[in-house]
Amino acid sequence: MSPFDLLLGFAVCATAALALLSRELFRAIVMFIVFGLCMALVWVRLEAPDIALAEAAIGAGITGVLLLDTLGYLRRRYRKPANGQGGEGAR
Amino acid sequence: MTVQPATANLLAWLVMLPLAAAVLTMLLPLRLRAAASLVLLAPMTLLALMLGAALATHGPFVLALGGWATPLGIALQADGPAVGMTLLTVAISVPCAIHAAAYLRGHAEAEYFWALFWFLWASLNTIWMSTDIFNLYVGIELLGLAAVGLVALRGDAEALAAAMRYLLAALLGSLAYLIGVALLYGGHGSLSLAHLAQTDHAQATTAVALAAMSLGLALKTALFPLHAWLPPAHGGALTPVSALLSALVIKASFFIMLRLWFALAPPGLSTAATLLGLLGAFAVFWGGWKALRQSRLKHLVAYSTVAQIGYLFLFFPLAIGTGEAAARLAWDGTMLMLISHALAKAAMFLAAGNLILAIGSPRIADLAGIGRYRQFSLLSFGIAGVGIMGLPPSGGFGAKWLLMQSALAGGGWLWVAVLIGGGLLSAAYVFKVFRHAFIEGPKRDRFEDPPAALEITALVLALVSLMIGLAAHGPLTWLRLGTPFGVSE
Amino acid sequence: MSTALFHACIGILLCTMGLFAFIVHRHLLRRLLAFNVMGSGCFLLLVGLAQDGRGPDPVPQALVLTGIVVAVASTALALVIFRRWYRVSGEGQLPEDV
Amino acid sequence: MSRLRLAAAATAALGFALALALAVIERPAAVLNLPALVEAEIAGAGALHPITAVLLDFRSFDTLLEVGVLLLAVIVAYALREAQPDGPDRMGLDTPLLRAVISLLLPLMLLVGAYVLWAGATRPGGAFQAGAILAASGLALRLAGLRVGGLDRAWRVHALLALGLAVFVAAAVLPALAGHAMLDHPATLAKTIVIVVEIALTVSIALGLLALFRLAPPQVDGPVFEDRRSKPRGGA
Repeated sequence: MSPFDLLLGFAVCATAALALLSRELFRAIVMFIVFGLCMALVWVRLEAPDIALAEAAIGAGITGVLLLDTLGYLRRRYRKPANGQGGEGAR
Repeated sequence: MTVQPATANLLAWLVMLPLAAAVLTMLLPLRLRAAASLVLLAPMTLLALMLGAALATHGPFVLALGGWATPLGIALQADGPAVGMTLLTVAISVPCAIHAAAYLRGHAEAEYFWALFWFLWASLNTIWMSTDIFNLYVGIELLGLAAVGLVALRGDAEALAAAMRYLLAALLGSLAYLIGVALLYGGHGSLSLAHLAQTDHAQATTAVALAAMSLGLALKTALFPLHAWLPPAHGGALTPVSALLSALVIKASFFIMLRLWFALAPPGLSTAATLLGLLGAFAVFWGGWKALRQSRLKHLVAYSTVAQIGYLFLFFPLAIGTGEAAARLAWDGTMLMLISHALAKAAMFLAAGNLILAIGSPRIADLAGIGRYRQFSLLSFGIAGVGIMGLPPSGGFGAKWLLMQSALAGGGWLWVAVLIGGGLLSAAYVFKVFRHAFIEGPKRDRFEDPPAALEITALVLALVSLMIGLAAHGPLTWLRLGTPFGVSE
Repeated sequence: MSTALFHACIGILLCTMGLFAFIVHRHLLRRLLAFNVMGSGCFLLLVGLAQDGRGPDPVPQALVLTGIVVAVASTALALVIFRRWYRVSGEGQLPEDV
Repeated sequence: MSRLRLAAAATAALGFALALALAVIERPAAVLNLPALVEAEIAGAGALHPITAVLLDFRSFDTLLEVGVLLLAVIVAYALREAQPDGPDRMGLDTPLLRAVISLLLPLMLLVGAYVLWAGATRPGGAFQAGAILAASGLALRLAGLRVGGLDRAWRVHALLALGLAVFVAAAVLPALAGHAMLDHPATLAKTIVIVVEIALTVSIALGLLALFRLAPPQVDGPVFEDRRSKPRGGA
């Protein structure tokens, strides 16, 4: 185990924590994408280049874009007429 | 036991044919999808019967897929429980498919129902036969997504919320299961149940893995208190879907749990077994009580499923640490309970759907007066109710009788009380429906007339659930083939 | 501690964080994020534990590839159902009681 | 979030972590060495890269079901669109710059996808990664508001979506018809079959991932459409 592993482990945990606990959903999803990229590095360290490739393309890429697109949908669609705020759903 | 490749391949055909049917029903023009599915029911039935015959002549056998023996490859096995469940799946799916073809005629949901139906069947057969813990994981994922899709088919807010809740439960359950797979592979280096069964079980790793997997599977089986997702999903789905879900889908995760406990249970596990039994007991009472309090007919039937799942989990305290005779009785009783509940509950959901079609309302209170005009629908509901209540001569009665004998043999008076109390509660909610049906309400004498196919499928399933109690002895001996409970009397 | 075992422990940590977030949050997007983090942790545990002291093992790596595709299919399906539900209900979370 | 929920979550997570830690610390040394077995048998498998061999030969049944999972998700997405019709799909940012960038990048991405697929036989890469890369390029195409001709024709799209599973099932069944075990390809044909299956899978995976994106209700969306079914059905 090298110091790089320690650093990588820390980065993975930190980005995961931010993805799970950020108040703002947009930031949480962006953090999740960063988390996916860190995971790809972890897979490289575990001598699993196939998974690294798949994680970067599918885990971070496609899942991230799907989540972001859904967030955009929530923000655009839902306007509460009563108080003019964006809805619960989009925060 | 080695058999001819053609015979062994029967196992895989029972998965490949439904998968091919799923592709086919997705590509065919709309009006042909139901017809093609109905035609394909025949070869499916034939394959399952041939598999049954093969088991009867050759005894248990396995198929190494791709010609790669375990632990490198994946093997499917034909033993008593696997073949029994495959046949049960045919017995439920065929009437449900016929029912669905009539029920969905001319509706938008019909468009993709059939593809999902075939995926469901493929995944069920995989789960009954597979001996590989990761293959079982992919199987339950396929099953879970197919079931969620079927629940969502109606597309209104209530169905979508129910599907979402179901999906979250299914996903969490699969992850818990996958953690168990990770621990088992990390500890023993194999994914094959047969190999894992030969390892030393008295270890923390195996115990934690089994606990995580059981937790995930209990969530998918909707064992109390993890049952909250079930009533909206089963109560809110299209009628044939409700029948399939309650009869088969929840049984699949329970079945995997049985397989895992046979292969992996460490010695001295009676505390955990008692805990599962207690949860089952709570499920029986809580589900029965909630069923009694429902105002919508299909939700009543759904809560009845929550209660009946409880009986299945009595298997663990009755069979573990109680001696050979009690364990065998518990196994027989549980298998019979599983089968008769599947048949009776499918019949009950179909009959409930027919009643709802007749009165044009999901509410039990609106049944008033139907006792006079639609005795046929009510009859199917009643016969299914006999099985659910566990009255003779139904399979439900035989199952409870065996479980009670097992409890007496093992000295478990608590479980006897659960069996009797649960029976009384189920009688209460079944009679609640009848009480409303025979009220001479406001002068209503016009009811819709459901198509004959809907009525007949419900009645046939109900009658089978009644008859299975009379003819249970042979099948039960046969269901013990290849299990730790042996074949001898 | 080997590299593999260290990352397996990180996997346990991710699973734990994911489980916590899955129970705590009610917004469906957050629960899906939690599910995905938990899934990644699970995959890490699978490969890390298997490779501890034994070098690369293609079997769990193949399993994880399968798992990733299953996870993305589940997530995408959940998002489709969620968006359909949001369209008719306007809610980001499920009603609490049934 | 309520305090009770927080406490429950913390307890569950803590108990879970402790149990897992215990399981990892106490784990036995595995008796079985599966990697060695893979290495010993790989000459007879359909690919030289061990992971591709595991995915598409030793454990191809898993992969077959997994392709089913993806197709199933797509089917559910189609079914929900039938139950709840969408307004016209008007997605796309359609700026000249984006168009130019994408028309430059697209051939490159297609090339990368093809390379990744081809590489899978001997080194890291394969159908799933290639499919994901192709899906990503499809996404970029849509972001630019471009539409590939013919892809909106439902039947053709359906056929391509189902292609992967259909070819895989056919490849599974053929040996059985010739009297072998299901999925057991003769050594001479194994490599060809793996390649054919992989190409079909790549197409279906790429389209499937793209379809899952496309079948969600579009962001620019008309008013909520009325349920198009008129007659109420039982079962609410």
